Amino acid sequence: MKKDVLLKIENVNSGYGSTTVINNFSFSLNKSQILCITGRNGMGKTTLIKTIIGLIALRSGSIIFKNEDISKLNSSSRSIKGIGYVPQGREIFSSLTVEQNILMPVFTRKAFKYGVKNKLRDIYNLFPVLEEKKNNNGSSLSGGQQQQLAIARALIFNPEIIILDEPSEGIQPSIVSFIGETLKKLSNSFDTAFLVVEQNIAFISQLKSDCILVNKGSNVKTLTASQLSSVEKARELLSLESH
Amino acid sequence: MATILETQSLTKKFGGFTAVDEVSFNVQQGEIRFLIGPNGAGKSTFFKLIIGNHEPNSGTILFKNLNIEKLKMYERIKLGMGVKFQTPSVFSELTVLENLNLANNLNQLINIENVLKDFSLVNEINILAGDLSHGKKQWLDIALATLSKPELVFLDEPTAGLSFEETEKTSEIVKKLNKQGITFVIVGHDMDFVKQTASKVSVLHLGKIFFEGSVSEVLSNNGVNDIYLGIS
Amino acid sequence: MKKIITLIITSFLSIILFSNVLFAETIKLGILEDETGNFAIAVIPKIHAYELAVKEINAKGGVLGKKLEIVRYDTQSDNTRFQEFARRLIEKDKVDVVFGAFSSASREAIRPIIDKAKMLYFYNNQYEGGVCDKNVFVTGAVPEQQFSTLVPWLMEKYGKNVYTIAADYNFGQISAEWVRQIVKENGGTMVGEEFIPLDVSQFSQTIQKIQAAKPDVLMTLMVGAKQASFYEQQAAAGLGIPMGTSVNVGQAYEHRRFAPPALENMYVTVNYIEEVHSVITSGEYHEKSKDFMARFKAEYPDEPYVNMEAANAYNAINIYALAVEKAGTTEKAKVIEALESGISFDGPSGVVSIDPKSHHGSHTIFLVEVGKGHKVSIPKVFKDVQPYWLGEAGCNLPEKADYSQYTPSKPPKS
Amino acid sequence: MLNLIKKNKLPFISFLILSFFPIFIDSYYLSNISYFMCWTFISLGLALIWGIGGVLSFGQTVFFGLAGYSFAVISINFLGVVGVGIWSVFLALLITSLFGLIVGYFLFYGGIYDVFIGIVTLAITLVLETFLQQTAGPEYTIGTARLNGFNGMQGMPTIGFQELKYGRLEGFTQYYFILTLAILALILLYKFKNSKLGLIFLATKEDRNRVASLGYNVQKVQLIAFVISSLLAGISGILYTNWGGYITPSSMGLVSAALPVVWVAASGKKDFFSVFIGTIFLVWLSQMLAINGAQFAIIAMGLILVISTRFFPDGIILMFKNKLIEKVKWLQS
Amino acid sequence: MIMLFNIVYQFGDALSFLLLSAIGLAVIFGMMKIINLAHGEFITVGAYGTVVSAKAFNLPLPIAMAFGVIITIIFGLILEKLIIRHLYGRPLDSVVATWGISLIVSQSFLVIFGPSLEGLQTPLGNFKLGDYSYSEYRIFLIFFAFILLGLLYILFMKTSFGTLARATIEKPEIASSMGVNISNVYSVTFAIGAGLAGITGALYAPTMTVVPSIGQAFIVSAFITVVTAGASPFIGLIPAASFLSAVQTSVTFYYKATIGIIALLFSVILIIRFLPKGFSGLITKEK
Repeated sequence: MKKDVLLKIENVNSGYGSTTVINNFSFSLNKSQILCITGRNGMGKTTLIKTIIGLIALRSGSIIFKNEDISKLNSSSRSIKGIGYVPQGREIFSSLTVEQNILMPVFTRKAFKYGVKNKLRDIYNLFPVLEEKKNNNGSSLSGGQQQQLAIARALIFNPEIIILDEPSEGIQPSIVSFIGETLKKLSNSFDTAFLVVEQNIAFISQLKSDCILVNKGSNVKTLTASQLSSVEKARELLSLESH
Repeated sequence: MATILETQSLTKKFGGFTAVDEVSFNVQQGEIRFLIGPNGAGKSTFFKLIIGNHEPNSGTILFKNLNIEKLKMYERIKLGMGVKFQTPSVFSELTVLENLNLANNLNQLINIENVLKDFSLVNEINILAGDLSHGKKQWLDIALATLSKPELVFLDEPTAGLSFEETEKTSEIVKKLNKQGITFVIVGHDMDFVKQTASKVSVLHLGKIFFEGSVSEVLSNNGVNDIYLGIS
Repeated sequence: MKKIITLIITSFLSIILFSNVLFAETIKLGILEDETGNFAIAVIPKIHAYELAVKEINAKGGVLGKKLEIVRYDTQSDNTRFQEFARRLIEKDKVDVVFGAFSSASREAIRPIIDKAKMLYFYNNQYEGGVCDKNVFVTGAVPEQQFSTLVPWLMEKYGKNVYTIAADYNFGQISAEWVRQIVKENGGTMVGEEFIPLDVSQFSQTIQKIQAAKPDVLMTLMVGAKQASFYEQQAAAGLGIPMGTSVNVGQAYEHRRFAPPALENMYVTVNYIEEVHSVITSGEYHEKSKDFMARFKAEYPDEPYVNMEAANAYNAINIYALAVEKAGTTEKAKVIEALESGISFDGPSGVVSIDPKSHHGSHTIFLVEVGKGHKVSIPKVFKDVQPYWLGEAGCNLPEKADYSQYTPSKPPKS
Repeated sequence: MLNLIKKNKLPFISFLILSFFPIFIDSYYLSNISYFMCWTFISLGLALIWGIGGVLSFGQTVFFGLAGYSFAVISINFLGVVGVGIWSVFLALLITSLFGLIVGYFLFYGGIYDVFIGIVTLAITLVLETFLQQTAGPEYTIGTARLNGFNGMQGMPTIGFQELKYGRLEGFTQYYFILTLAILALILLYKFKNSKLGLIFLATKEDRNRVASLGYNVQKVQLIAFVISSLLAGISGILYTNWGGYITPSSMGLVSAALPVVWVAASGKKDFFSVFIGTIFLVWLSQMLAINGAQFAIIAMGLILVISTRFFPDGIILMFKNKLIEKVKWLQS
Repeated sequence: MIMLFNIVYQFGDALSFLLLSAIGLAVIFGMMKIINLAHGEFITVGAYGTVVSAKAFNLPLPIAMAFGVIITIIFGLILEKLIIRHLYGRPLDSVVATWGISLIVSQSFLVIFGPSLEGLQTPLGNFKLGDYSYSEYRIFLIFFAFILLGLLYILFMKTSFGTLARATIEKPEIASSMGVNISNVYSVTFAIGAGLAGITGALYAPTMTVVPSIGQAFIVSAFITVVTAGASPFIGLIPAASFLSAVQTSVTFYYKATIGIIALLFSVILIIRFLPKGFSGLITKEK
């Protein structure tokens, strides 16, 4: 283990009602690292993410973020600690303008009021289309623009980690690859770590990151970036043929 | 082969914005036609115009040589169409079986077991559809659209959120149903799925048909690359 | 937590279920009054008056040697409750007589049940008049008693142009009809008439309509708490036209509850209000009212106001007791016969006699003026005012049983 | 039939008990329970469109009132004509369902949904209430029947065969008639729910558009259910009018309009049997509280409603029913 | 000229009544989707708070009004914590609970304060134009209604709190995962709604008969105004209330008040039919 571990998940169990979805799941994520999580549907990827950000209660195990056990905190407190979230399906606030969507997380953080203008400038430089439409309603954006907005909304408060759930879903290929490049750039230049749940192999191999394969709520194997360098090879390694 | 669906100068405006701009489009019987294009190109609007969710501002829609643009959605469906919308919209408070029974809109004798087998839903027959995994919801949704063996089926993003294995399986299902006589028009972004499945691809851009051709023609077209695929 | 709550609810219900107690043989008086809901304000003194009368009669040994016993239900100002409880009184409690109801609608709600069961019923409220029913006796005042005294007096004092605003339902419409007729008989002119739904509580438009018509006298036949808001609003707008009414002051004592000048310059005819003994400083009415008030306040010291319906309720119980005494039985037909023989009771505001033909009572009518600072004066007293109209119009209950309600435009003879 | 009983032991037993009730109770309780049962039909109708189809109508009382008034007007006009008490019921129900058809057509084919349906039906019932309140004058006479404004109508004949000894809907006859009608209504409602039409209607609650995309005329299905529910509300209105010999505009007021919604929601809107029992229970409860609770009756009623929604979101009667079936093995099918 | 002023005065008076009836409900029902049948009782709390404190402590009216509003806010906060917060996302269940609350509140007031309170005098005076006289307080109410609505628009559409509130109500889970303390946002938003209803109660208390059922005078007007205002109540309220009061006052002027009310209800039905998104939909032209 490296010294600068940012997020550490240990033996996590969680689920809905009487069914357990996540079984003794463990992994860790370092500063400015990009880590993918993949696997078939219904295997618990989204449940895992929601457990980490606090939308689903943890049954046992621990979630350590910046050397602090955050598993007892509610989701808003975890967010304040520095966890950003880009939900599946973007979940843009349709009644807010684009700029209000971006700034919304800042309004709950007193400490971030200063310097927010510069941060906003950075974000607009990163995603120029958002500046163009900053006074439009969130609902008026196309899918690809909404995905950029969802990332911008997570970036605004300088979180140490951003968790993305299926960022390529329903997005045209050119924007998917643009988003991939943006994530890499951010992890390099801003030291932001990314945890990406993804099923799009091309996108995974573009990110050049390690990847955890999930099956039935458990961590099956971890593949390194080099193993996933080509799409064909990745496909082979990530397939869960007949168990 | 006969033309099953044809639109002539189909136009839809929202306020000052023209979402679908004089699109003339036709599909032959037996095709698996893909409709791709950038986000906001008008694919979903176009698709909703054909099935009757939106009313066009002008233009005509011919299905089996019948003018259908004045018909309500359910009337068009009864003529022999099937639909799956973008987000999986199965009836979450009904069981899988009840969902399938509901989809049997002509009260035909249908071998439900075969359908369940085709869509890998055999073990979930009495489960509430809301409790299915995302992938199984997608399949159930396609099953609903195709159950009563319509001649033409529209699928909007049938593989969104599916793993590549599930995508392959979906492709097999579509091809199997196609062999049984169902013509497909599929909207989607998943180029893997397109490559595995399509017999012909139409690219929509800014409300117009930008390019039409086979998969390889589309992939090698520079214009399509610029506006959509982004492979440099 | 859920278990505890379930337990509480269950035990609560079982207490309710088994709390009915049996009583020894008495004369049972069923009372249906709105202890809660919209009409509670005017009805609570009425309930106390029933209780006072019963207590006094029982203290004197009861009637025919039997004690009077009240069986009372809270009808919650809800017509369906009246129906439910009228049946309960008749079929389960097997009462000898029913008293009660405030609004005309609630009286009409129970009349079919009363008539079907041939129950004896006393309605003790001022109302729009016209009930000609073999089983029903009315001790409240009716329009001919209140308007034939009030309207001519007002017209003489202030002028002949009259404007009426009235609640848009039976009471208001029929009362307005009476006003119209009396104004015409006395050579006046109706310069306007407006009917207002019971739900209306805002009156700016009404006030301006009145100002446009420039009346000398404004008749305000407004009913309920929402419509009573008119008075504050007309005062705030500075309307300043003398007003006359048959309902306010005497029922819900608005002159006490509203800050002046809301009701200044208001004239009402009532058959009783508690000020009778303090405003009239000597004589018969002073003495009787003072005595009644003293007994009432001894029993209910917190009563905010003893209104005319309290006096009517008090009279009703006493009239019934006299009739039973006279008939020598509580058998309904005999009691009705006794009542039709002309029973009189000397009550808080003088003698009330039952008119055999119409089953309504005669009254002393006090013309009340609400002056500056809501100071009450009584410029005129009308003695022994008869409920003449129904009898003249053709209602003759001892001769011909009837079960209807009539209006001036639809009298019994037509 | 046997199968039906086997599958529904609890309702069957309840109805068995209800049908033997008259042996044990006196005429007052008989008429009082009949009265409680009068209200169950409007609740069942609301449970049909709201519990199954997700359509919350806040103005079912308009059908209640319309049926009551139609029955009163028709039967008074033809007093003395043979069988008036019976065929005027059918005419009144015909008028009510025609009105239900018009309102339903306006709602569903006009594209009105969700809370807007509630407001539109509430507005319609308040219009009728406001109009009827001011019809005291002689000009508001239909044939020989005076509408009589706020004070309400009376003088209609008792439903039934006037000549026969037990031919009129009062006492025993009334009790058994209403009970039979309720059982019939419940069976038909369950039949509807389990039919294809019922399945379609149930599905419209979740996603109308998807149902239409499966080739069904959603509006037509909703309209059919709405007309059935207006008819049921009408049955309540006529039974109530007959019970008290009286109908008044206030049965269409805001308070009256809210009551069925409260009964249905507090009982458990998804289950017809719970709604049937719950309506009887809640009407009885509020009467008992009024008799014994004095000033605190209304407060207690309010508390019960608040607590039941807070702790038993699916309805208190449905919760009890499920608990009972869970505990008593024998009741399970 | 006087006639014109009369028309404006009558119309403005009806308009301000609709606006002030609806203003608290616009937040609680329009935004938060709680079908609050106890809205009238919130107004009652404001009215009683005002009158009781004015009489008991001999407070000047504006201070008593502020007191009434504060009491309503506290009342709203307690209610939110105990009951309402369990009803978010269950709008139809809120019907039963709020109905229960309304029964409890109005009956408790009857038990505690008796059937009626001694009234307050309407503040300010009156002035005359020709044959007509006008209450100055009524004119104040018209202006106040507009100012209050403007402030509310700014609060919910322009401030950071408003952004958080709208975001939380639209997608509570997502807002929470962005760091919003949604339980506080809900409480505060609900309390604002309650407080606004309290303001209505406080403002109308000196002009009406203060009885436990005083709130019932507002409830129907409140619901029809908010519903016809549409999805963005703060944008739609003024046009909705203007249209409805124009219909009501003109019909009442030419016919009578009963027909005015019937016309009002009919126009609500027609607005819902032909403007399914309400008046705010007409303005924002949403797709």
